[in-house]
Amino acid sequence: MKFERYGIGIAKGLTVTIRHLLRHPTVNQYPEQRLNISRRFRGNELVWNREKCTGCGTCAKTCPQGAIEIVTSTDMTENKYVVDKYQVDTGYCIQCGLCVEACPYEALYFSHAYECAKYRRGELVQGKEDMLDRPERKVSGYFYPDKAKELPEQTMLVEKVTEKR
Amino acid sequence: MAVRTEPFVLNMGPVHPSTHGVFRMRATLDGEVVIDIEPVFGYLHRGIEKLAEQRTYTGITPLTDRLDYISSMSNNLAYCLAVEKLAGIKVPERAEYIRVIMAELQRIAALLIAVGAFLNDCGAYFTPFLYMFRERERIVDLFEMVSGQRLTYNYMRAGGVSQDLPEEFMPALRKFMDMMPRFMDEYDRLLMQNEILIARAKGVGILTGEQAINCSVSGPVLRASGVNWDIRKADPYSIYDRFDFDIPTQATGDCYDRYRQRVEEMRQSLRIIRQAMEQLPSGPVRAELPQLIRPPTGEAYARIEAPKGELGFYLVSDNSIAPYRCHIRPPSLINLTALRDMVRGWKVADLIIIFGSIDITVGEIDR
Amino acid sequence: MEIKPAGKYIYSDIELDREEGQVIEDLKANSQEPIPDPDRWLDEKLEQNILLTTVDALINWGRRSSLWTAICFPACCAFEMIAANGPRFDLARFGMEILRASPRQADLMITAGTLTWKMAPNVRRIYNQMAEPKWVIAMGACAISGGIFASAEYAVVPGYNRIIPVDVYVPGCPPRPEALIYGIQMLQQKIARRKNIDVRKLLER
Amino acid sequence: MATGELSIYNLVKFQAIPPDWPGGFWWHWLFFTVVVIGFVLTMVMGVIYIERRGMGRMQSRLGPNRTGPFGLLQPVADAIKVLLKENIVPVAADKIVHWLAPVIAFAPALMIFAVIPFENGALLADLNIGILYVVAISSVSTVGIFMAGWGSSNKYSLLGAMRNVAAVVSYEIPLVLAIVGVVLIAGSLSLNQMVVAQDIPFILLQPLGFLLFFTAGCAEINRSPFDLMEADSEIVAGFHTEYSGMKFAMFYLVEYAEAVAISAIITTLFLGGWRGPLLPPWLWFIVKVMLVFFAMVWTRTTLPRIRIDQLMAFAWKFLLPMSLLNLFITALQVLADWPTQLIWAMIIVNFAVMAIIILIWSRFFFRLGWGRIEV
Amino acid sequence: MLTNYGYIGLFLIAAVLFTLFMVVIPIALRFLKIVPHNPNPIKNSIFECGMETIGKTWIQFNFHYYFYALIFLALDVLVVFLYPWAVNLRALGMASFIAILILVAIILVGYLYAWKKKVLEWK
Amino acid sequence: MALAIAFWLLAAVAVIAALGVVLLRNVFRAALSLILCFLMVAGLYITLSADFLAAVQILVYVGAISVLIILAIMMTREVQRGSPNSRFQIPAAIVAVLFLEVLILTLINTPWQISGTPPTAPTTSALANSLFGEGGYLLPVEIAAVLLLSAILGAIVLAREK
Amino acid sequence: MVIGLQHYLILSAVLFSIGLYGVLAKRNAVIILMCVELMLNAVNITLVAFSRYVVPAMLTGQVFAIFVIVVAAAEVAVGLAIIFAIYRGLEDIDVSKINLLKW
Ligand code: SF4
Ligand code: SF4
Ligand code: SF4
Repeated sequence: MKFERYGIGIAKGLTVTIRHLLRHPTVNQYPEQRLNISRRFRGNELVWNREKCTGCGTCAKTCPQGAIEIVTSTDMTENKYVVDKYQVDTGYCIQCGLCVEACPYEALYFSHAYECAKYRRGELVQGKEDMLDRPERKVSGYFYPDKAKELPEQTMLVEKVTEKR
Repeated sequence: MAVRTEPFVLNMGPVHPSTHGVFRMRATLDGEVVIDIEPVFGYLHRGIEKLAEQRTYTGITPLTDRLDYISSMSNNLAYCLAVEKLAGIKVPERAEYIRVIMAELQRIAALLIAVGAFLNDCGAYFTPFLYMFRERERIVDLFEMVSGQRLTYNYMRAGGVSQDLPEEFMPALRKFMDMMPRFMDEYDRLLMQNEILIARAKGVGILTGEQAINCSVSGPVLRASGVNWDIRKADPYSIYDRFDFDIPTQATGDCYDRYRQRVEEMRQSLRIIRQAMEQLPSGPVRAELPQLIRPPTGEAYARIEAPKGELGFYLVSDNSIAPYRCHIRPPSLINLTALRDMVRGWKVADLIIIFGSIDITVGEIDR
Repeated sequence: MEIKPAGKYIYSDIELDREEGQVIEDLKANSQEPIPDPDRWLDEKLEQNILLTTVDALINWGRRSSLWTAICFPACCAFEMIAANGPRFDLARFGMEILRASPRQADLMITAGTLTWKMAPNVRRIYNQMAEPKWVIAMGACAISGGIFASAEYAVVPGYNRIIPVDVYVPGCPPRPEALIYGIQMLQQKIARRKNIDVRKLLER
Repeated sequence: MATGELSIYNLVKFQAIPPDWPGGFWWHWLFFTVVVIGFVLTMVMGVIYIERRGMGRMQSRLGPNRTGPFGLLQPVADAIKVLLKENIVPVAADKIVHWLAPVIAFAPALMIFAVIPFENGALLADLNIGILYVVAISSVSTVGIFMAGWGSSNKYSLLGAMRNVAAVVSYEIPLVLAIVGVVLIAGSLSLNQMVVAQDIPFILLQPLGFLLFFTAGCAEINRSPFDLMEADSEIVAGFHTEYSGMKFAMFYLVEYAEAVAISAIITTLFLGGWRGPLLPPWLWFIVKVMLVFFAMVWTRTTLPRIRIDQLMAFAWKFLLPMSLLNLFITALQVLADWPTQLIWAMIIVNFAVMAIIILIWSRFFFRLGWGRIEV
Repeated sequence: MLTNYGYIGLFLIAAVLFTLFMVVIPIALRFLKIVPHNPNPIKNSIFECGMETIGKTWIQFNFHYYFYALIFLALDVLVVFLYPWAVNLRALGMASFIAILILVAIILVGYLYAWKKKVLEWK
Repeated sequence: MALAIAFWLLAAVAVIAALGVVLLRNVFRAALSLILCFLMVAGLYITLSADFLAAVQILVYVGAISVLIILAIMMTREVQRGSPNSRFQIPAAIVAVLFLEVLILTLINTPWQISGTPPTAPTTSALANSLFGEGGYLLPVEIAAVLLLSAILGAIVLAREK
Repeated sequence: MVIGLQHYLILSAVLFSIGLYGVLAKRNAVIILMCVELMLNAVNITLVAFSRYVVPAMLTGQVFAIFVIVVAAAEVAVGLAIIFAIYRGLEDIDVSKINLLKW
């Protein structure tokens, strides 16, 4: 191949990079600035509503992983199942969302949290108490459109028009 | 060459910065020249085909996400098409359009990565890669909005998609469509005519059309060699016959052509998305199906034009809730068969860029 | 130029492969139990004199502000790892943009992806070849427990902690880049509490 | 001068110490040794900071900004960390060579700064073979780097080291010939004299020479697009794959110290060194060095890497003939004794000549991009 | 003149000592237990992308560098003549210019021969 | 005094390095030792007020010749212990020592005419004058170039594959 | 102690003898080449020393030394070429095995 373009291509490339130097970078400085994540975000934990859950076990059956462990016993007085143990191993769950979609009683949600790193493997296993639907835990709108409406709108990178020429 | 020197064996990989994951090449070099190369894979064999036999038809979708993990949507689509063919499911109109939009967006995202990684292998110190990653990030934002995940979307289901688009989606997509062509121009300005890149990539690693067909190569690699073969046109699936788009091809089939081919394909994808956006009807997005699908006994093969080439799913059903056998035809693996012919006689540096221009994902090769 | 057929120079493949298989089998047999998490420091109290604490603080500041990452990106999580490095989240802000291809110069291994038994000896080898002090972050379900592939026991290692000690677990499949950065910050907190100079041990000698 | 009486005291008296510096031989030496070493270390840190921040911004990121104000302390943190890393010497390595390599690579890089003037006359030693000394001493660095590649007993290292030797062998000549052009105009080899002679920066009189020097300099110190010897995507970390801890840091330091050295030499030879209005001279010097270095960062961010055979071809078939042509054209101009009033005409002529030569040469003689060998 | 070389010589010693010092600090700190030092056989083996090295590492190398080095040597010697000439060109005048022209031309014959015989092409 | 110190230092290191060249078994280390010796000789030139020559010494010997030699070392099969002695080791040593003795005796017994004038200060331009100036060594310079040319041609012919 | 001409000459003699020993006693052709370089260097020292002490004003010795350097360069180039030629035939550079000229 002949070397006959005399560096015009190189010069063009150089202008692109130097222009980026003057543009505003697209960085989101995470610990201080946080993105509003998707309303349907499949968070790294599950939230479980004790009142609504009937202990039917559909979630555990649908889970392709078998990450949900549920043990129920029958309560004769009120004629319903009592959930004795409800445990999800978040280190094993893959956030596929199938359990949430499958729960017939709308008792299972994704949480809206992602800061779930732990120092110990054991701490990743969520017991019944950890999963409860407490008011301070934000619930994701995955598969629950009405819940999604309450959440803030997602920050999109396309909104950030920094590409002025 | 004056003196015959000893060839020596060098391991490239499994942990090497430019083998795109855990791929290993046992290369025999003579000085800088590659005499022979033996790809060794299996470092990411995760038994996806085997696992699929133990799962329900719905439960397999997350597995397909992790096949070619930079184009999850396409994998989902191919798999869902196979299941629908097997079970004879009719997909609602709106879902078809959503699928096409998603698949084409995913193609752009995956090709951006492919081109960026290729340029990175050429040694352009991360810059093009990061620019393209930025644009991919915009697409990922859109995916996140509809599916709630950034990489493993698990969005399509047999008989439609899991949820309808949120109402913020269309404006955002429109903005993206306005922006994207300008970025593509910018990338072209950045490196497309760069002398060094041309010197590096032009004429390197030529794969002739005949060779490509013999190796059963598909996708951009095939089309860069001048063969006009695209499943979207040749064997239209979903609703691709309704759109008006071209199949770009290149002449020589060297690394530079493969790079250009990918850029052209991104532009065509944009065209398709624009048409799909205009035609998008309203209505349901998911066919009424039982919780657990039980297709009748039989077999089905569905293939799509994934960003890397022909992606096919072959399913055998024994009328239970899990497939009897699931086989995947991964484009990366088949495209890789041409590698040895392409690299012999080139330098180590060329080995890297030829390998990069084929654009593989190890998750798909080893499955 | 004439080059003799390649077969002459390549060492017998079958032999090599058989050897590799043996190594893998040995490793598999020896690592059925997870390595306990290095978490003793969580309960330890810091009791040292002021001067040394300052020195410690300085050293720990240096170490935690420049964590260079070793390359170990087997599978899908790698893309979130790259996204964290990329223009939107930019790990470079923490001085971490330098990916070191050679483990000798790296401090941190972010294990982004599935580990198969075939890969396990290599990962252990690379971990071993990293210069101390070194840390490991297990990123994603696969790295923690084998994740979605855990039931393919014949191929997939159920978690990196069978092979190498893990300092921080970041769940998710894949974790968001923010989640990874959160994990990195947890690691930084851990480093900040490290004791570097043990006076008592020095005096004993 | 009779031989025997040459004691150090006589030495001091024999030739006056540069007039600006009172004190004696030892004071001068001590002062400048400290200044040079301090200058190199701080410049390297500053330059690393510039590179990481500048590159970050060009890639639409931010770059380090957490450690200290604006991330200014990032290099310090790196230094502390790397100092306290474990030191690994592979068993198979040639231990003595492995240990000595960083020393032999770094000392010459430091030595270059001994003759670079920071201000008029403010330099450690104003040698009258100054630039030749720089060229000579910098070739010793290659030996250090080759030792590193060899001593590690690693295939990647050896490949990297061989590539380094190849690059140095090819680019040394164009580099040296490009300097000759400046020497012709300045009529001296002393760097201080050269700066004094630059009433207008030589970049205007020697545009082609500047281009050649910049390219060849980049290649010689393995900056992108010629950074083949530590090409991450090809041969892992090149010649320092096996190095860890402080010894690795030394190579890191060498890389940047050499980059600073080349920038400083370019500043001195082509950009008028410490000369400039308003600001104090040493500040001008630093500013110019930073600017030249920034140009290197800029090209590094943008350009892909070239292949080894193209690297060689570029040096031998493009740069070398160019530099010879440049040399003879300059010599003719010097011989013709161009009048000083018409200097602007000479500038125009030189730029035109450069454009024409590059055009013609790249049009008719120079090709890149062969490569395949039939196997 | 010798004063300057005195500076240079002493500076050389200082530079070497300084570098040695830098390299030796970690060893000193190792005894304070700040710098860790736990060698083991795997750590001290050679890194090759996580695999064990195949074959020996000090390989005999392809030999194409020789021709480049050869021409390099010749031109380096040429430079030896060029420098004094360049410094003194104004005094030496046209005659020396022609002399140098001939000198370069002679060496260039070798260079062109090498080019012609394609030894400057990396095969 | 300073010159004396410098001389003894340089001379001692040079001799040790030279001994290293012949005694070390590892060829690569021998080559490094040779480079050290070259550097010391350059230092010696400076003590003799030949600064230009010192730079040339480093440029040509360290920069070019040693690179060539290092390349040649790649030819050696066993670099680690690739420098064995031949059968003539002892005769060679005897010859060398005898030769040295004779030389030293001659040197000491010859009355050298030492001139008292100080050395020329900037050697570069003086050298230029004597090389290219009136009545200089112009012809030898051209002949040297021809010698180099023939060396290049010969080497290419010899080393190139037919 | 005064350093004079004789010091340099003796040093040069020592270096020369070491080179001589190497040339005679070594079997590796590359090492022999290196020793020849050593000898040439020793000669150069002599030349420069004479130039400095005997005719300081004229620099003839230094000019001569430059020519010696040129010769040395040519010698290395051709020497190595010969070594490679031999290597191509014998696949070794041990001079004791080079007995092609002996019948
Ligand atoms: S999200 Fe998926 S893997 Fe996790 S518990 Fe639910 S069904 Fe199981
Ligand atoms: S499916 Fe819903 S109701 Fe049934 S056990 Fe699970 S969480 Fe409870
Ligand atoms: S955790 Fe999920 S995303 Fe990460 S490697 Fe495993 S399957 Fe892929």
